[in-house]
Amino acid sequence: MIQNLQIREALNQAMCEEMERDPNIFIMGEEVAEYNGAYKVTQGMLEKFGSKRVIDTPISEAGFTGIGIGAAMTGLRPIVEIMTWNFAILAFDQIFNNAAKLRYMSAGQFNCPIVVRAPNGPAHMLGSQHSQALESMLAHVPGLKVVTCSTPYDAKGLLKSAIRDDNPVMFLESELMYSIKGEVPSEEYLIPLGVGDIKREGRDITIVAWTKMLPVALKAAEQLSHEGIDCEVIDPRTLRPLDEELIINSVIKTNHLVIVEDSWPFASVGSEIAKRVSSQAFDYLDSPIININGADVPMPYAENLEYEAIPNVEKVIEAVHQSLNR
Amino acid sequence: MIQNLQIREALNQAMCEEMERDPNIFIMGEEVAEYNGAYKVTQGMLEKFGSKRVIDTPISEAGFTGIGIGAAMTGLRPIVEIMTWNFAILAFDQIFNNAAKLRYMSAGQFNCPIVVRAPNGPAHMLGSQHSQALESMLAHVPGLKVVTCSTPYDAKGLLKSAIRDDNPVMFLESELMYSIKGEVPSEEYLIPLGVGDIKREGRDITIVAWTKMLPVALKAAEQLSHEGIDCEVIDPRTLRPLDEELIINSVIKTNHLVIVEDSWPFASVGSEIAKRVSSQAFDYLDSPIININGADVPMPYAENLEYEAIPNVEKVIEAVHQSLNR
Amino acid sequence: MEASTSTKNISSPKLRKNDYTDLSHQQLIAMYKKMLLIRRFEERCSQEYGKGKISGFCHLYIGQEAVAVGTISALNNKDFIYASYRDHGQALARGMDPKLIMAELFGKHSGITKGVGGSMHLIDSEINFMGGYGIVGAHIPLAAGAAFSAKYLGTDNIAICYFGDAAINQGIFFETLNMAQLWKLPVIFIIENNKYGMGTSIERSFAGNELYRTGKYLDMNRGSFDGMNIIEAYKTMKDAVNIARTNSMPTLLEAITYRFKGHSMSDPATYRAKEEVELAKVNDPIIIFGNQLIEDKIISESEIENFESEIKNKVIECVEFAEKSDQPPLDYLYQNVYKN
Amino acid sequence: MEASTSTKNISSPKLRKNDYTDLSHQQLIAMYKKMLLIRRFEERCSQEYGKGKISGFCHLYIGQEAVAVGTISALNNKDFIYASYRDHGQALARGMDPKLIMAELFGKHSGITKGVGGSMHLIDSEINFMGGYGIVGAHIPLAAGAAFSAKYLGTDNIAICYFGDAAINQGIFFETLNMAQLWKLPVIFIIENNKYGMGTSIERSFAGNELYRTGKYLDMNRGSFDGMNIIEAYKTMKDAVNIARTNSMPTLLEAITYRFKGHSMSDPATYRAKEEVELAKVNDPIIIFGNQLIEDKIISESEIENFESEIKNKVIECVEFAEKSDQPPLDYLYQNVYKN
Ligand SMILES: Cc1ncc(C[n+]2csc(CCOP(=O)(O)OP(=O)(O)O)c2C)c(N)n1
Ligand SMILES: Cc1ncc(C[n+]2csc(CCOP(=O)(O)OP(=O)(O)O)c2C)c(N)n1
Ligand SMILES: [Mg+2]
Ligand SMILES: [Mg+2]
Repeated sequence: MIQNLQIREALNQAMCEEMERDPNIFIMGEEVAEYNGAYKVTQGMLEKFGSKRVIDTPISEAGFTGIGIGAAMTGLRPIVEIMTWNFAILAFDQIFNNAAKLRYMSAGQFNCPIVVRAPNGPAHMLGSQHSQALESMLAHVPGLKVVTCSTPYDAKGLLKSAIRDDNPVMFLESELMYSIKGEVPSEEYLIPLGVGDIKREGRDITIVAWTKMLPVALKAAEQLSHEGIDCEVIDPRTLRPLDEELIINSVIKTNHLVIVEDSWPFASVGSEIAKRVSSQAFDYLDSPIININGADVPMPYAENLEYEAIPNVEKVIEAVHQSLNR
Repeated sequence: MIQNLQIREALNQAMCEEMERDPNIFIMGEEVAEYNGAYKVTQGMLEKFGSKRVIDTPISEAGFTGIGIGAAMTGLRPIVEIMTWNFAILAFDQIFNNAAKLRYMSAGQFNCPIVVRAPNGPAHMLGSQHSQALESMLAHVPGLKVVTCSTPYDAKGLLKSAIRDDNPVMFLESELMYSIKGEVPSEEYLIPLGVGDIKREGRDITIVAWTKMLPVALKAAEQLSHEGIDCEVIDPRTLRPLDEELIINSVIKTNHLVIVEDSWPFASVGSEIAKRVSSQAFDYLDSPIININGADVPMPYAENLEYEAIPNVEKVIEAVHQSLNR
Repeated sequence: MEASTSTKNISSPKLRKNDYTDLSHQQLIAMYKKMLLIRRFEERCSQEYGKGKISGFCHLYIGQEAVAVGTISALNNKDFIYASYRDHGQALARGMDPKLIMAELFGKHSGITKGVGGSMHLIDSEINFMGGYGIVGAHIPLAAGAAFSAKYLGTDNIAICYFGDAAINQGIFFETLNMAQLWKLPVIFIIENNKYGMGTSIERSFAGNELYRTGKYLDMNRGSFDGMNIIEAYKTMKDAVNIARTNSMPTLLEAITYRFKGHSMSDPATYRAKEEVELAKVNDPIIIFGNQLIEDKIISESEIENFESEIKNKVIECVEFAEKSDQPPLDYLYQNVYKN
Repeated sequence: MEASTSTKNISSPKLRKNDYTDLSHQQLIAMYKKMLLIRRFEERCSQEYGKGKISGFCHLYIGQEAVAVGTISALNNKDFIYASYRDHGQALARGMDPKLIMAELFGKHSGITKGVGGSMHLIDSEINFMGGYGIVGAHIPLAAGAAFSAKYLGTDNIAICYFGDAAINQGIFFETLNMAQLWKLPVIFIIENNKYGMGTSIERSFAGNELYRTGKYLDMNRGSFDGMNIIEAYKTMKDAVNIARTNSMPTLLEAITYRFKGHSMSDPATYRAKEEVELAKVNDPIIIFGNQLIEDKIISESEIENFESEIKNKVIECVEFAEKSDQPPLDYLYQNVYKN
């Protein structure tokens, strides 16, 4: 059977199913319990699982993330919701120095099966401190897995896998996508981490995009199809480990690559993809890879400036034209 | 006149000269005063400038970095020494969300003329939590400048410029290089931020490297010269803003590029350089860019593993051979 | 105020209602009008938000007016003020031009930060209003830094930092308290205890009792006051300002207050019982103060009505100004990332 | 111990010197030998460091032995122990195999973490020794997390966290204290107050007085003890363990102790007056305890001599084991980054 779910509902289902399956999974974070989640992703979970397993925390991101890590070392499987990734910077030391390194430092004696999940990237007019896309910093760190989701189907299947994974998984959502609807099977399924997805097949050019940039890329591809340009759109889904084979094979086929991300450009995931493709598909690229990014500025509040700062359909179309020299 | 100074002494001179010039400059950090610096970079400064301007702090990296930022908004020019960049992760929120954004968010009403300086990257057998090269995360953030230094001459000239800069400058040193000696003029000089340096001219291949990887690259270049391979070695010095012109022009000349960094590979400064060069010098590259990195693992303690995890002369030579197909 | 053992002569300000201390009638009236301006300004923000003219996060100050106006009235013009994202009240109390605030909220280039800052980051260097900040607790050390500057430079300015009850659960609060006390910084930390951090009551997030007592282990000057009583706010603050300016020592104050609206415009605030909110509204700081001023014949009811219409017009002007202003030019996107 | 108002019957352990409470002679002797093992082991580390056999940062526990041995003797085998980078003492007290520690310090594959962890990260899951951690203060929440697990899973295990005096200046200490108290976690925080964080005396970094009083505003169970007196350490810990295990409540303890050597092997410790160090050494915890046991006729001087040579041999064995062990194979570099 097929359900029509919002991403927020798909995430909620993923957590509820996993928590029903395994009593050692719990969730904690600011406003996840009595308030039902700042963005309602945890709606109804307190009622379903009780206050032992659905826990409101103080505004102590470093502290409660650390408590989650300690719990993950000692038999539990915490899901830590941070209100947005912007606030997780306060917990970066816990994430980078403890979660990411525990298994390695202990020579495999301890694992850290924790999921830290939060919305990432700019939403709408939230200003500089609340609009950061931080996946590049997270993906820089060995020991972490970094997962994004762009459809309800992916959201559910990936989050379930993330929860079952024995490694610390950083799970990136998007405020503005929580209400996006899509088909989700009622039957259980998992999407393996590290496997990307061809969201649209095409021959002429490869576009790589994730989270909010995926619908932008798909829309651009749709419009470009009317000009007879056939775009392949790849959603890597997991950023670390990256399904580089999928991307490289696509470029070997299309010979052109555009990467769209809403994060800052310098040393970004997009830089990494460009580095790998330009080196590993060196002989297959017919034109320079084009990276489209969020503007290299702190995010402004004003609506027009914010719009200008984020990649949009027009910019993707322009890049495709440039890449194909049309 | 020419002095023969260690990097630590050059840094010390830079700070002392600037503090003599401008009474609003002060330095704070753990053990900078009475202990004369964990790595003796601040040797003698307490005696020279007194406890008002050379200030020992509690182990509160987030707090005292924040205090520095507040002081920088209100007329002072703080130098904040963090014992190593590993510990600055605790202050990343202060650096990313306050220092980097103040000028932008205030529409230019406030500046943040702060220098945060610390040794960066692995030293010798310090293990996972003390051996991180974090320049890629710092350079990701607009609003920050990121500066490295590899010689006593550069160290002094760059630090003086960093202190005079009205923006937050993240200044990266290296424990293992503090004792490296070199020539430093007695006369005052400044090295502008954002300008790279050709540390060795050559025709056949470009090698980009900074901090501890610069001597490695130079040594490799020296050895390769005996085989008749003429390497150009570029030290970007400032990572953000990056002197991309210097690098691209070099690649246009040599048609080959190897990038050496001791940080992790994913979404690194090296990725960024590769992205830019592969796109902007697309028609000039005769072979794929090769990135050499620190191993993509938390740093192990054991001497042999640590050695294996860090780029060395042999690896650079091998990469050059591969790039030139010799 | 609980005295630190080293600081003498700080008495707890249990005021008679009509004890106006050193405040002249003119000052009292100005304070009343400021509170009223904040209230009406915020109500209008709520409307404009509803119309979609204001976007993003918008945190209203309704109910807490006495805290900002009372405490800021005890300051000098050059003192540094730091606030959280809930910063309209302090900005208005300090005298930031309401037109420029409204334009900012509308995302217009005539706004106080040219439209790039928005509601959470009101900043005005002219009046040393050092900004609203969005990361809970993260501006606390900045205020200590400003106090550090003041002391270093030998001025007699002090720094004030406003933050919510829930912010004391951020470690940086404690880190900063310690350094402020250790280095004897002239800074006043004001916890605006409105009982909730978003939907979480302080009892559910903090294991201690009176929040200001967190200063005790440091032997820091500290105290709490009725944040619905502007005179008490003013008097307590006067003492703290005196300690900061004269002795160069920090103080931790707790204002007991309440926010009458949701956490932000997007919060229906269903986590609070209607009765609780109604009960709190009995202590409406503006009504209390207005009644007191009338009772003490400092203003008349008709004067209050005049203020109402004066302020109403002022707020309408703000909206008109904001409406007719332009958005920032697109190339402003790249301005001010760096100073050259 | 200062009692929380809600926890009764916790008395301050002012002991007569020869009050051994429930400890049998056998246990007392074992405790003495553990302290001696730590001392001799650390002295040998110092030598091997001098020879270049041990590298990196190496923080010795000399002078603080009574804290680790006394407190850990009050624990069950399954309780979780977290330590800072200064972790040799706790590891040995808990019963980690000294051969495997020495091999680890030598960077050998036979080490307790195969040579990848080193001195600062001794970890042994077999004995729930959860690790030494290198970022000051950052392991404090991990211990609370382990306590959270114990409670969640309904075991009666508790968690212990050791850290230095200077670590209380990290905000995460306060964040964790609050949540531990709020959630009633069975965790014991032990501040090892050896008076210095590297070269900075606690007076120069912390504005408060007794460190354990930081727990007061939370009404947390708390106390301090003479960390040079192993019996006092044991007794105080017993009370705290009882509170944690029976009532599931946290306790904050402060051990007053001293490190006889520099902060790490690379610190000449010139910031302390010779007299200060000499004075502290008068309270050598091993000598004090040894004399007491002799006085009380629990051991004889000749037995102590036997222990000395037994332990000396043991330490030599450790070094021989470490010496003859191999470095990790090169491909081990890539092991254990992820669990598959
Ligand atoms: C570090 C951080 N975590 C979470 C948030 C989201 N958030 C914004 S305000 C708030 C509640 C703060 O409550 P309080 O400090 O009491 O201030 P009030 O809003 O009541 O004025 C939260 C959780 C944030 N902005 N920053
Ligand atoms: C966050 C952080 N800052 C700085 C350091 C460097 N450092 C290591 S130990 C230490 C002193 C800690 O003193 P204390 O907590 O009293 O413990 P002790 O060494 O006395 O046992 C410092 C500053 C660090 N490891 N982590
Ligand atoms: Mg509040
Ligand atoms: Mg200490």
